[in-house]
Amino acid sequence: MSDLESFREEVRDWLDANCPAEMRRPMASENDAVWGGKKTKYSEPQQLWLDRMASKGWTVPEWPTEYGGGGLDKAEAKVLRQEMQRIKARSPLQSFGIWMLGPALLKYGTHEQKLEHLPKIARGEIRWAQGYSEPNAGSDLAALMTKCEDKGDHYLINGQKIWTSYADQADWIFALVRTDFEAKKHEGISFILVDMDQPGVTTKPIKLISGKSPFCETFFDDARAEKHNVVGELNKGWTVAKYLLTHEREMIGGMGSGAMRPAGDVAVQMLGKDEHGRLADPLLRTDIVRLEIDGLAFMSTMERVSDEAKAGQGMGANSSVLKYYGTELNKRRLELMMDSVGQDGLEWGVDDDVAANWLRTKGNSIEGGTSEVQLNIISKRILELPSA
Amino acid sequence: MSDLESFREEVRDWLDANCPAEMRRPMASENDAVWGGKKTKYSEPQQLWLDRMASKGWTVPEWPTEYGGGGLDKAEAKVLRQEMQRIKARSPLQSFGIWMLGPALLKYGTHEQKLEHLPKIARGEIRWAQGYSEPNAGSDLAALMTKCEDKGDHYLINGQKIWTSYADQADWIFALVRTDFEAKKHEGISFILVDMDQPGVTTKPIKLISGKSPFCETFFDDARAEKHNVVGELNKGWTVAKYLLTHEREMIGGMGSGAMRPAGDVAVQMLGKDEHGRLADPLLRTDIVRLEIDGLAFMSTMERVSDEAKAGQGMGANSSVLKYYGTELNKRRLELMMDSVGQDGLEWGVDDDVAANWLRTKGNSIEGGTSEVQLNIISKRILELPSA
Amino acid sequence: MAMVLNEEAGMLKDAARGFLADSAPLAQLRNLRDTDNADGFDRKTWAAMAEMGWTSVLVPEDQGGVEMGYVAAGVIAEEMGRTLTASPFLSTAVMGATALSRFGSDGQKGEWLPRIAAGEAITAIAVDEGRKHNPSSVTTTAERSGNGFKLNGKKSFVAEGHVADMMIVSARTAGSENEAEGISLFLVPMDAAGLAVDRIKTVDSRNFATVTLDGVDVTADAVLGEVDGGLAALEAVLDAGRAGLSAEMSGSAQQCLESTVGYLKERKQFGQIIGTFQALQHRAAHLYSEVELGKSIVLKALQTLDAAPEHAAMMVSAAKAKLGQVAQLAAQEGVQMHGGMGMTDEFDIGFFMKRIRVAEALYGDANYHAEKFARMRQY
Amino acid sequence: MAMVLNEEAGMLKDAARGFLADSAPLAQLRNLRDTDNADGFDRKTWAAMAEMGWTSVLVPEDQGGVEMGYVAAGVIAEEMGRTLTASPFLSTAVMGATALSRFGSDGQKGEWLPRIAAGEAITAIAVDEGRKHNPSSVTTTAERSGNGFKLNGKKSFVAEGHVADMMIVSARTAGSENEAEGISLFLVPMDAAGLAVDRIKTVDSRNFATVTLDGVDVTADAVLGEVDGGLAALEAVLDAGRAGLSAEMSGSAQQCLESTVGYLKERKQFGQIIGTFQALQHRAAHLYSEVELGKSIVLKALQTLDAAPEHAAMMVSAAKAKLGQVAQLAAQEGVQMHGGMGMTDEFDIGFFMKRIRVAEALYGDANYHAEKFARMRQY
Repeated sequence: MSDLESFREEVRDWLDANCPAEMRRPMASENDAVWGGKKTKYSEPQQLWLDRMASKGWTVPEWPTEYGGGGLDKAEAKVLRQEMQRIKARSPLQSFGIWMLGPALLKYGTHEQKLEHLPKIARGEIRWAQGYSEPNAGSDLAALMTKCEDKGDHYLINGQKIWTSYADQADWIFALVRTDFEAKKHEGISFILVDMDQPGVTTKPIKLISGKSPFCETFFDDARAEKHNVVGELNKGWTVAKYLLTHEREMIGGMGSGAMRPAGDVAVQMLGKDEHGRLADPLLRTDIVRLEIDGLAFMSTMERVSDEAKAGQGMGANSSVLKYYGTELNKRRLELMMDSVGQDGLEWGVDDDVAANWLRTKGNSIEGGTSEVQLNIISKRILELPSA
Repeated sequence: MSDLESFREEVRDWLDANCPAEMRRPMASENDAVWGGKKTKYSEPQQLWLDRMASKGWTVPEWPTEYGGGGLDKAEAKVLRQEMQRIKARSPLQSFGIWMLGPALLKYGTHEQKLEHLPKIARGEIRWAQGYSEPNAGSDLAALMTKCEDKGDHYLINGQKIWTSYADQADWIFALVRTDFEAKKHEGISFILVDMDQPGVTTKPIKLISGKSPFCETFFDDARAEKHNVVGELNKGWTVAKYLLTHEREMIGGMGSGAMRPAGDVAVQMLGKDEHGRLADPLLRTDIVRLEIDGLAFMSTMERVSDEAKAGQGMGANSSVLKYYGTELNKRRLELMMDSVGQDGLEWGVDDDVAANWLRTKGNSIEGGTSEVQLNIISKRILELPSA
Repeated sequence: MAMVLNEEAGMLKDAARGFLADSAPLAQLRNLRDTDNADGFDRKTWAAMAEMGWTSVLVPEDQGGVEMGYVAAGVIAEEMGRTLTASPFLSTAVMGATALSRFGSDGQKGEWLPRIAAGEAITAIAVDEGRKHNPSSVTTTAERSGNGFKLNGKKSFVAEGHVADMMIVSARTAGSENEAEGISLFLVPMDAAGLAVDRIKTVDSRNFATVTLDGVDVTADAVLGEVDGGLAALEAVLDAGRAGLSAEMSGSAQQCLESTVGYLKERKQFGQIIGTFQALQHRAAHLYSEVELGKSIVLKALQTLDAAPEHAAMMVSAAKAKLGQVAQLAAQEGVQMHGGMGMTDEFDIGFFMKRIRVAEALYGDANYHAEKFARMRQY
Repeated sequence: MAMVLNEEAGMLKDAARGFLADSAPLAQLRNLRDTDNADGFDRKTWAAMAEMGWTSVLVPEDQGGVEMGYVAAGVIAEEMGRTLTASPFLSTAVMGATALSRFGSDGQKGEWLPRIAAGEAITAIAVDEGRKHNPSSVTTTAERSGNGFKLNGKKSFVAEGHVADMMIVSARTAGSENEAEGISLFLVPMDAAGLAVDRIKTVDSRNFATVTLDGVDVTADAVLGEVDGGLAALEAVLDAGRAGLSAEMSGSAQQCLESTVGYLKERKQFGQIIGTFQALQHRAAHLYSEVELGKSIVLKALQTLDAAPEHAAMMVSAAKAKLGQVAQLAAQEGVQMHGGMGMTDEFDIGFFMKRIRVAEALYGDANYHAEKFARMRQY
């Protein structure tokens, strides 16, 4: 038996013994997701499952063990995923710490920073928020003005962040701040970690057109940060930010990939077919089939980009193509979904609210770099068209 | 009987007596059009009809009689058009002189210039070409470089024009030339009239993707023009040009107006219907119905713009909307026409060549100011968006 | 007919714009929503509209109206589309007045039209039963019972249902579900026994209700138009509503465009006013062109309703289909060009996106009307 | 299967691009057109292709081929799409080889495949009879006659018809016009008595012909596959051709994009390189995205043909539909962004617009395949 096969047996046995039955059922609502942190209490099985997985380092299977990870290689991590899927085990932990800050710390953090923060992320002890955007620096992220002053033994931060998801439930925030107001726009920015449990940090939820949202405004009024909490070099935070933005782009772009029910099936269920077996609304049918073909081409592209990257053939800016096309596709899909459900979809505040989903998708092509910014990137980096 | 009614009787009697029977049949091909000029011989009825109409001044009914026109007012001119339509009389004369140079001369020409040129236009004696575009000044018309030097008693012209329609059959050309190379781009241009019957002027036809075309390149090598043939002020030719461009824009935009057979009817004839009475190709049907609705909205807009102009409510840049939308619509229409005729439309060089029409429409959104230029105009003049 | 507003309509337009901007701006709708207002519209504003003659714009003079016609009604609806003013204007002054003045008996006219004109009665149209608009799909029944009829069934998405005094209900007196023949229209007072109204909360924060008819008794006098032959009248009433909705959507689209262009002139990114970015300029210019086309076809449809209502169906369907496309484009481009701010409830642009979606679905969406257009064009 | 070209296919791609750029650039097609070349393709180039193994890319090794599969065939077609090289590659090396190797008897294989591999035989597929592609609409008849069949009918738009040595003809042995059952395929030598070929001049300056069969006698050995059950085989052969055409269109779209981007970097207007105009940048970037999606779905379709040809129909239809849209967009944007120059015959971009239109129509246009896709998806 190969090492991998014996690893699989081991994983299977462990999961069997340790995954609570409640954690093998599909999540029914957002409330079933575990995000960790000090401010939220989770159910007993949720907490148990998180603690057990964390004890193996399997909330972050590929991170090094010294930072609370599982130390698995790619193949082993895949086995773990497969075995979890087999028993329909839920993910033990959702976390911006895992998805965003972790990779940045692993790449740019000092050993001390990693030791301090990564294990708490892995165990779900500390919940992180992201502080990038500002009201007057939307697509133009680098125009940020949140001021971070060197006060000798600490930094003093003043300013405002917007679109900080779940900031009202987070314990710490990783933020881009301006540490040099004289330098060129991209060169005076630092990437800093700030404890939110202090009077100088307050949050206020943002209501969206789609209703309640995880987004907040976060205000810094004489907030304090320790000097060792700058990640990467001082004034070189833009490098860290760019690295993370590419990550984010791929995550959002992936939303067009059609994990949802195909639009054609929904439409047939809602509207029925004519006697030729065609969807009863012939014009909607035209739009849906074109959407589905584009969706197939998009999924093939996701696959190709990923396989090319593995083969070392990838192009850097392709994440912009995925982000741009994926989010625009997703908007089209939800428009057609609205067309399919008709008046039923216009009700507000009901369960499984199509309208809220529809409105929410409109933000996909704005957050994480607007479609316009992605097109700029494609035009500059891939097509190498000149600037004015 | 009102004056207008007696005028109608008079017109009717005259047309009845003077319009040759051959000139009451629809034109079968481009060869049936009479463009006048010294280089082309026309059939006897063609020439007779032209001469008789010209003798009444009715080739240009609204021009003053002293310049060869009919001196009619708008209402009378409409009566003339109606009576000609009634007996299906052909237009006696196609002419860039009538459509373009004439209005410019009437507005900007001196009395002497009008006396010299307008009657010959009205009688079809002189055929005119338009010399605006240059190879390196396409959309950016004012970047033109054809050089016009003051040689004391005359001008000397050197340079090249492109897209000069029918220049190989024309006698004179009205052209934009640069008379001041020091001035700002729009300020050193003059509008000049040049006799093409001289060795310094040569032409060469341009072959288009759609096949043979009326377009030519026109070359000036030490060509000569008399000093009194500058229209408007020296170095102020751009004013005259802009006036004419607005005219041209409206002419081309109007091509989307659907004088052609509706796309839906063509498709039904070509592809037939299913048992529900729907066009047999359901996806093409979707595209066609959306085109037809857009076409109806476009025609309503043409009507509205014209009625608003009459009521003094018009906006100046609306000709850009018509040009932009009309030509894009026309391209869509011909694409759907190609879809409808299928393989029959792919033959080349046959009579009533759909493919050639389809390809020719691609130029509609380029000539007379590209779609991009129209969008610039709308954005600047109507929406008043700022320049970078 | 010249495609321009005559002087009277032009004055009405200016007056409407001024009144709505002052007395019923978008903040009013926001407030109605945020306070969970029980009526879902402002009765004071409605009374002022009646006073200005808006409720009587389609009521004949001999019934106390001013009978200005559909172009005038459209002008008002268009201006309401700019402020998203919530009111029963469409259901009452446009559709209710059309139904009664064109198809009502003398008695019905006398009973309702003066009250509509005076702003004292609100009417609703109960047509749909399924999730998509389909006026010939009727399962609500009206069985003969004594000298009158007994109505049973359920109507969905009835605009102004919960504030109406009277409702025009389509019900089947003969034939089977999708047959054109056998449909009749009834005037049903909302306080009739057996009638239940459930308000629905909709995405546009406006007024819709589900109406259940459980053995509702009406007299023979309650029939509007011909028994079994009600579909043609219903379509005529719907066409008036569709044209009015198209005008409203045109106004909303114009407002989206204007707000967006205003935002483009103001917002800075990358050290520049974003309105200087040519890619956005061209999209705004394209949107402007589409909005202009929308205005034209709406005017055409309204003029046709005035001049030859019996031939207006095709132009009305073309207008509703075109405005569905144009207004949705305007809302989508509006939100996108407003960036993150456009996603917040704080900004107004989202209200337009929501109302336009509802207006799009109401009385047939763009696909429904394009399909109808194609059938009328016989392909 | 990983969505990348393996090393072999990658090398083939480089070799093909180099060869075509040197030996069969677009100037070759222009020259064939301008000299009214009787063959409509360059026989020397064709011989060189055969020498490089392109003609045998789908011929089994035991028949003298190299059997590299559909991804490899697609790589060649894609590169030909970049140069618009005229050749019987698709009709012969892709469709002819597919037909014979998958459905031919041993005798048929032995007769034709080695000659195809060697570049010595050209084959054509005669399927359509009307103006739109429809393989089940067959009125050409094959009546039993002695031991064989007698063919009567007319086939339109037969690619390479006038230079082929043998033609695969669909004809009806039973059933009526649009029935799926009753269609049979026949291998008909082009020199058969009663067979007349008329070349048609087409917009793409390539090779098409109308073929008339007037009592053409064939033996029973001429039947390819099953009598009456030929439609499934025909569809499989067509799918190979459709995938190849999609690959060709992908290559053409890529070339349009690259030429256009090149032109944008070079052409000046208003004192600026036009590639600095953001509106054009965004359109080029959108086109790039579409072209990338096109490449992906073509690769997916080709890989499916290699891995599971019996399940490839849906992916092939999706690819042909998507590439129809993408390639036409590329040609249209290409011509528009080239401005007046794009309208001249002197520039190459118009050749792409023309060929893409023909490729779009051939073996089913985007609407045909989207319709087929929807039916396979059961809606």
